[in-house]
Amino acid sequence: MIQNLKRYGTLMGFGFIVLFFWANLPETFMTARNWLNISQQVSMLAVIAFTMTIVMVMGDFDLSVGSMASLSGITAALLFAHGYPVAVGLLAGLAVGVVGGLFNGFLVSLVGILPFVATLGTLTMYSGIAFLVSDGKTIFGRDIPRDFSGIARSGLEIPALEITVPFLTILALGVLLLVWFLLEHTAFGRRLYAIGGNYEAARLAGVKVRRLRLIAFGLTGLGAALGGLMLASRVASANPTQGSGLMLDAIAAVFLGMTMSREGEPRVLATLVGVLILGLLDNGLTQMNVDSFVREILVGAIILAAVAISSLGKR
Amino acid sequence: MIQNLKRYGTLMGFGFIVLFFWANLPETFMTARNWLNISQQVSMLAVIAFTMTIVMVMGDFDLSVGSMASLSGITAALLFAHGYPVAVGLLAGLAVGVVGGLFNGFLVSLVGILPFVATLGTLTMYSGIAFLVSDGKTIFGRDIPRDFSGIARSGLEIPALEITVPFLTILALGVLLLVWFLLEHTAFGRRLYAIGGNYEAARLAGVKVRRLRLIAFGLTGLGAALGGLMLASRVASANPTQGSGLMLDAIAAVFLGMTMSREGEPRVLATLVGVLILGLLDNGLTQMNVDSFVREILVGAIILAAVAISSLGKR
Amino acid sequence: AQSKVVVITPYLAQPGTQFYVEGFSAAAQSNGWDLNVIDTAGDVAAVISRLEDAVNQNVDAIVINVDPAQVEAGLEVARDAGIPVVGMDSGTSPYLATNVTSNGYAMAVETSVYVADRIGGTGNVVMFVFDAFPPVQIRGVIADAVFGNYPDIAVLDRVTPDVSDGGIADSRAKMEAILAANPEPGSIAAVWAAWDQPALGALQAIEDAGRDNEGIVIVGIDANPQARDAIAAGGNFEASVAQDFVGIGNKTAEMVARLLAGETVKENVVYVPTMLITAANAAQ
Amino acid sequence: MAFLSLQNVSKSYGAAKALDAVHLAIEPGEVHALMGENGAGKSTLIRILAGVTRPDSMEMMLDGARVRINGPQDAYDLGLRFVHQELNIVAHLSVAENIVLGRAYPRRFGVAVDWKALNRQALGALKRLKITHIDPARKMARLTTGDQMLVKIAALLLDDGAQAARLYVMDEPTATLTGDESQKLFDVIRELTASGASVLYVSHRMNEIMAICDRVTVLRDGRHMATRALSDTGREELIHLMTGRELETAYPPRLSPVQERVHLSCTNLSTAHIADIGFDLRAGEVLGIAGLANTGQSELLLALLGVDKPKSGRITFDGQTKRHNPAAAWRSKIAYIPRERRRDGLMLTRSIIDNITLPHLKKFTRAVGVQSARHERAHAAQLARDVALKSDSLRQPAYQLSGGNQQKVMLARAIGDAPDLLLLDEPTRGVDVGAKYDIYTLIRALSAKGTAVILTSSDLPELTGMCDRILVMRDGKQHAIIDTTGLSPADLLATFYD
Ligand SMILES: Nc1ncnc2c1ncn2[C@@H]1O[C@H](COP(=O)(O)OP(=O)(O)OP(=O)(O)O)[C@@H](O)[C@H]1O
Ligand SMILES: Nc1ncnc2c1ncn2[C@@H]1O[C@H](COP(=O)(O)OP(=O)(O)OP(=O)(O)O)[C@@H](O)[C@H]1O
Ligand SMILES: [Mg+2]
Ligand SMILES: [Mg+2]
Repeated sequence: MIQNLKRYGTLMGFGFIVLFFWANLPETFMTARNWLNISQQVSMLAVIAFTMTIVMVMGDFDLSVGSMASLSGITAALLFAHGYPVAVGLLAGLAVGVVGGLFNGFLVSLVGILPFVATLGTLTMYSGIAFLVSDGKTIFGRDIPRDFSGIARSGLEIPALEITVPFLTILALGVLLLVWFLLEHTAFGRRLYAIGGNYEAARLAGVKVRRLRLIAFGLTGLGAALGGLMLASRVASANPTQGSGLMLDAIAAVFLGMTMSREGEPRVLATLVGVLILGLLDNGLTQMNVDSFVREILVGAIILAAVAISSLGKR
Repeated sequence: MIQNLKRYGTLMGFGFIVLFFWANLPETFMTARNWLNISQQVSMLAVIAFTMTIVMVMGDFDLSVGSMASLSGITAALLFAHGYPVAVGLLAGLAVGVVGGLFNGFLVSLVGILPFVATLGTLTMYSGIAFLVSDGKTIFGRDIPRDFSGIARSGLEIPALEITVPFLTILALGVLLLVWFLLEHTAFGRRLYAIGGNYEAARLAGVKVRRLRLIAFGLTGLGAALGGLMLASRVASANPTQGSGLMLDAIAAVFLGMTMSREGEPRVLATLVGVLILGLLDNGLTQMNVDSFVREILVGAIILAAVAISSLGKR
Repeated sequence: AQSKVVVITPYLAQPGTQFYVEGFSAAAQSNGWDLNVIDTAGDVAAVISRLEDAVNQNVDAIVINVDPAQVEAGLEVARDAGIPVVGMDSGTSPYLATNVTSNGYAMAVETSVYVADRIGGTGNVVMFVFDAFPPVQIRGVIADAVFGNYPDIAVLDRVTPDVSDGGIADSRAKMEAILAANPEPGSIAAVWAAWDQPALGALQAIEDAGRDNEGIVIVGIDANPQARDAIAAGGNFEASVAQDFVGIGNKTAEMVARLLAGETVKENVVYVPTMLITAANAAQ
Repeated sequence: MAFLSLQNVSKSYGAAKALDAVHLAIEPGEVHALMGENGAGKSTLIRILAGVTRPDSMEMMLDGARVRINGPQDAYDLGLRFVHQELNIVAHLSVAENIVLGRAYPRRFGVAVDWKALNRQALGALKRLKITHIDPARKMARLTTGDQMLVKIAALLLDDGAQAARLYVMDEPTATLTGDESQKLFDVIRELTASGASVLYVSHRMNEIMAICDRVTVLRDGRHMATRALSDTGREELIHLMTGRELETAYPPRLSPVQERVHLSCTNLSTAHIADIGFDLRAGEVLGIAGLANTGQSELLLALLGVDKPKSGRITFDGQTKRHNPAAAWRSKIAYIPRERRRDGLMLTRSIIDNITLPHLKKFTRAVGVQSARHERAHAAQLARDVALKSDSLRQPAYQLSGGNQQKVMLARAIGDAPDLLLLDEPTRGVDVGAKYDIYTLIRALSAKGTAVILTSSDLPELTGMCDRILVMRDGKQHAIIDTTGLSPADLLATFYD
């Protein structure tokens, strides 16, 4: 019983949150439409949190994802403004993410800087670059092609159910599937878990720790860039700070998820629950007309309560 | 030689930064006046970083210091606005810090939540409370007594040298001395280092790990509150977000310092160097007319370079 | 010698500030000043630090774009050194030679009255405010007063969005939730936003929810280019108030030039006119 | 003829020479012992061979050709397999994944891990060690320390289709194993050598060396002392080669009789892990705790230390019940050495001084909580001498010490405040013969001063040689308490089984 409480505390917290909102918003909360809305609202955070899970599996961090998201959005938007086609902008944005991520990986795994310091440094750098190339301005309006902002407004119609699944939601689910497969079912992922579990043991056993770490950071950079592009498409504009709020939330989501696994290691499906908790609280409390300030307090308190249940007596 | 490079890389980076600015700003940089300026500018960050060192010695974190700084400033300012004397406001602000810090400690050490999650939750909560009690408004003008804002403007005149050492600087030095003494020369501090070295070993060797962790977080909360009050005094106003920038910088300063110790453990004197590096870069690059965006990139790059030198081949 | 002039602002990422600075830089160039623009990325305490640094370098004049009450410690240092400081959309203060700005009270009156008129003095209004920033706080207070004066206008929600991204994305998420909670057509009559980003976020939410045909009136303040585009498109976003940002920058430069020339400036506030932007004049 | 030879292997850490022009040659099909005191350089040599430590100089020949090793993969490709000294496990992965760690995972469709095949491979490796009680899908964290070691050994035997191994290197594999488990390992070693592979074997247990090894290379202070056939080398000669002095091989006798005063008494004690414990321990007495692996020996010590709370029954010290937690225990002069020194004992990155004085900081506190660094250093230095610790400086971080010297640091900590009760969980694990004798002497000296000692050990002669009485445990319960007068290790072993 207590065992289960520990293990499933966060999941129960999640269920409780759902039930609570359902009871208090009987008409509007538990509707397909609202859930599709939520799924779209959290899709960018989700993509970044999923790929953040990849480095956190190794016990590392990436604080630069928010800056990277802004930078990739800006990169794409600048190319659009100069008349390049949408595909070019998207590819360039993603490429920036990979390069930035690999640079993080280089600092962490080859130079040997603590991930926290390394990515704090690159957070500052990438944000500076985003400001520099955009001259600190927001790029929007005619400069952003309809085809690009249309991505966030399109969706897959399912006539049978009379719903339209937003394209951003589908994208996030795709990333979830990929990361899940990568981490749980490929040798690459298993080795990342080994590094996280015992770096020295992995190294002694001949796991190529440096190379794997490098690649993992590259993937996290790629995910951050994708999240940034999704965000830019959704707000049909790009500015050098728009991704910055995502970093702490993404890490929070992974940590929330970590409370759900027995040995406290990150799992991407658990990260999904973390992301949904954050998204639901925002959506539900706003619908319940809770004052914004009180909402903030409640979000903090509810997260702590959920985690507390699963931590109680864990040691 | 290489040994020394590793150990003293960050310190050399610091020296290099000083020399560089001295050479480029021969008239204004290496003056007592400028250094006193810098010391006052970094004093709030310094206090928070010094006390942050206390929890980081145990391998923990406190992400809530920025919110806590805002909240304590708001608390004091609200009391001022209701006509309470300066001393009452100050004490209340500090008390809020202790209570908030102990609550962090309670979550981390008694409930057993990871410091990152626990203080991310309280970051949100304390910030929400600051918004709530202040109604989201900035408190300034007549509501802030001259006696309070005067603290940040006063100083100790040293006629012999024709300088005035700002009071905030003195305060920061006082905190430095206290924390240094606490960590390096008392059994309390030694036990915190032991917890950071191996939590389980410390527990089995009779260290009261829970109680110490609780107290350490309380001290960090106290420091955050003090920093917040200093900030409020300096800007002669209080608003619910003004401390939020301090958190990442404080952690960065401690981490910068950690690169200077042999085994990478935090030391408060090294934290001071970290704080000064951050402060000097801001001061010097501004004086050199470096574009703000480029400055941001440079700050990131210089920090990484300094740390890289000391990390090279560390393993 | 060349006059050294420093502009210090925490808000360079804001579009409005960029236009002030543009206007000011152009004038500075034609005056032949050595200009340094310093951004502290939202950090007000750092403005004090940069003021101290500027004084330490003996510049000839300083322009700030931040509430002067919060940076008095730095302004005092400048005054002691005899360096004139001019506010650019800043605030009145004994430490400033003068302050050049738009009339914030008037702007809020214009948009809130526009809303009240358009919805015939009756209906539910969603407000987006940000009280942590004094100039924006003023707007909210004025709008509260205007709506409070209409007995049939109810404020449905007074939202403070997360502005770390400028405010669009979070405002949109908040509006989506409010729309979901108020599904009947007509249950929301208008959205009043204290600046343009939340208005744009609300517009996106309303359009995506397919409720753009309910006649929900959206207004913002600042008339930034993105808002102008939206207003010109003729959708729910109907009006905003344009401050003459470039004009403020120009005017500030003019005041600085007068001070550098040794003139004393008597007026402690200089207002630059604003203009209500609707579909009729948005394209200009 | 040797197929593998190392010449001129040197490695310095700062000014200290861990290895100084050492050479080593391995012949096909032999079990080659590598011996030396704690800190002699055995593990360093092995880590160099494994490609995880870079030597300052080395010439390596394999089948007459020069080869280089730049990383663990190179060593693997040359047919070298390793069990390193410290237990290097990944706790939250499964047994199977720990076995395949660093090797190629079996795959389906070229990408996805084939879990079934993986479990099959792991099962195969375990079977070669004749282990059937470990489920390959179990989390490593759920296994006992001994089983974890067995899994690491099984990993050597993994058949992943790569070239067959030529040399198995095992650095103190039996330090965490029971006699039974060790026997399984020796059987496998015989099989391996019969099929032509060689084994390089490190152990401080003389009996094992004599039983299974063919030749021996002895290191002393990083230098090569001798390489001999064991058939014409005696125990005493070996010890002399290792230590440079003559040593007693018997256990030191009691210095004074056990006192009358009962110091500790357990009545009907049960915790979550153990049950029905009842005994009286008199001042100066040495009580052994014995039994098969994992029958609650460590847990009994943890209950006495106050980590595990009693569910029923009582513990009294000098007739009084006390508040029970580790802090209170140390304060009332109960000292403890944990079984897993790296996990539960040492602060690896902190200095030797810090590690020794941790429970006794109060001793050095002067006015207003100030620590006297001078007194602390002097105290630590004295203790380091008492346990014959070998280190360059007391400021060295603990991870730089050899395994046996790390154990001596633990011992120094435990005796630092003249304890009344000493709880020792495997105190001589990984300790060299000379140092073992030093530890025994130390225990005798303490007990002569009235310290009561409780000792667990998987080394049965150590128990019969050192203890006055032995408490035998079965399945977490007290089975019997036997007097050791005239008790042989074989008699003791017999009490473990029905
Ligand atoms: N990373 C390191 N830094 C400094 N010195 C080290 C380091 N690793 C090992 N040493 C030193 O090298 C010497 C040899 O150590 P090694 O671990 O090889 O001994 P060993 O023969 O395996 O001893 P044991 O039987 O105790 O395991 C010791 O003096 C040790 O302190
Ligand atoms: N030896 C092993 N080590 C670690 N995990 C294992 C092992 N064997 C099986 N598993 C786990 O059991 C699961 C069973 O794999 P299977 O191929 O049936 O996929 P699945 O049931 O779709 O996966 P999941 O349970 O994650 O949904 C795998 O996900 C894997 O994580
Ligand atoms: Mg060894
Ligand atoms: Mg399954």
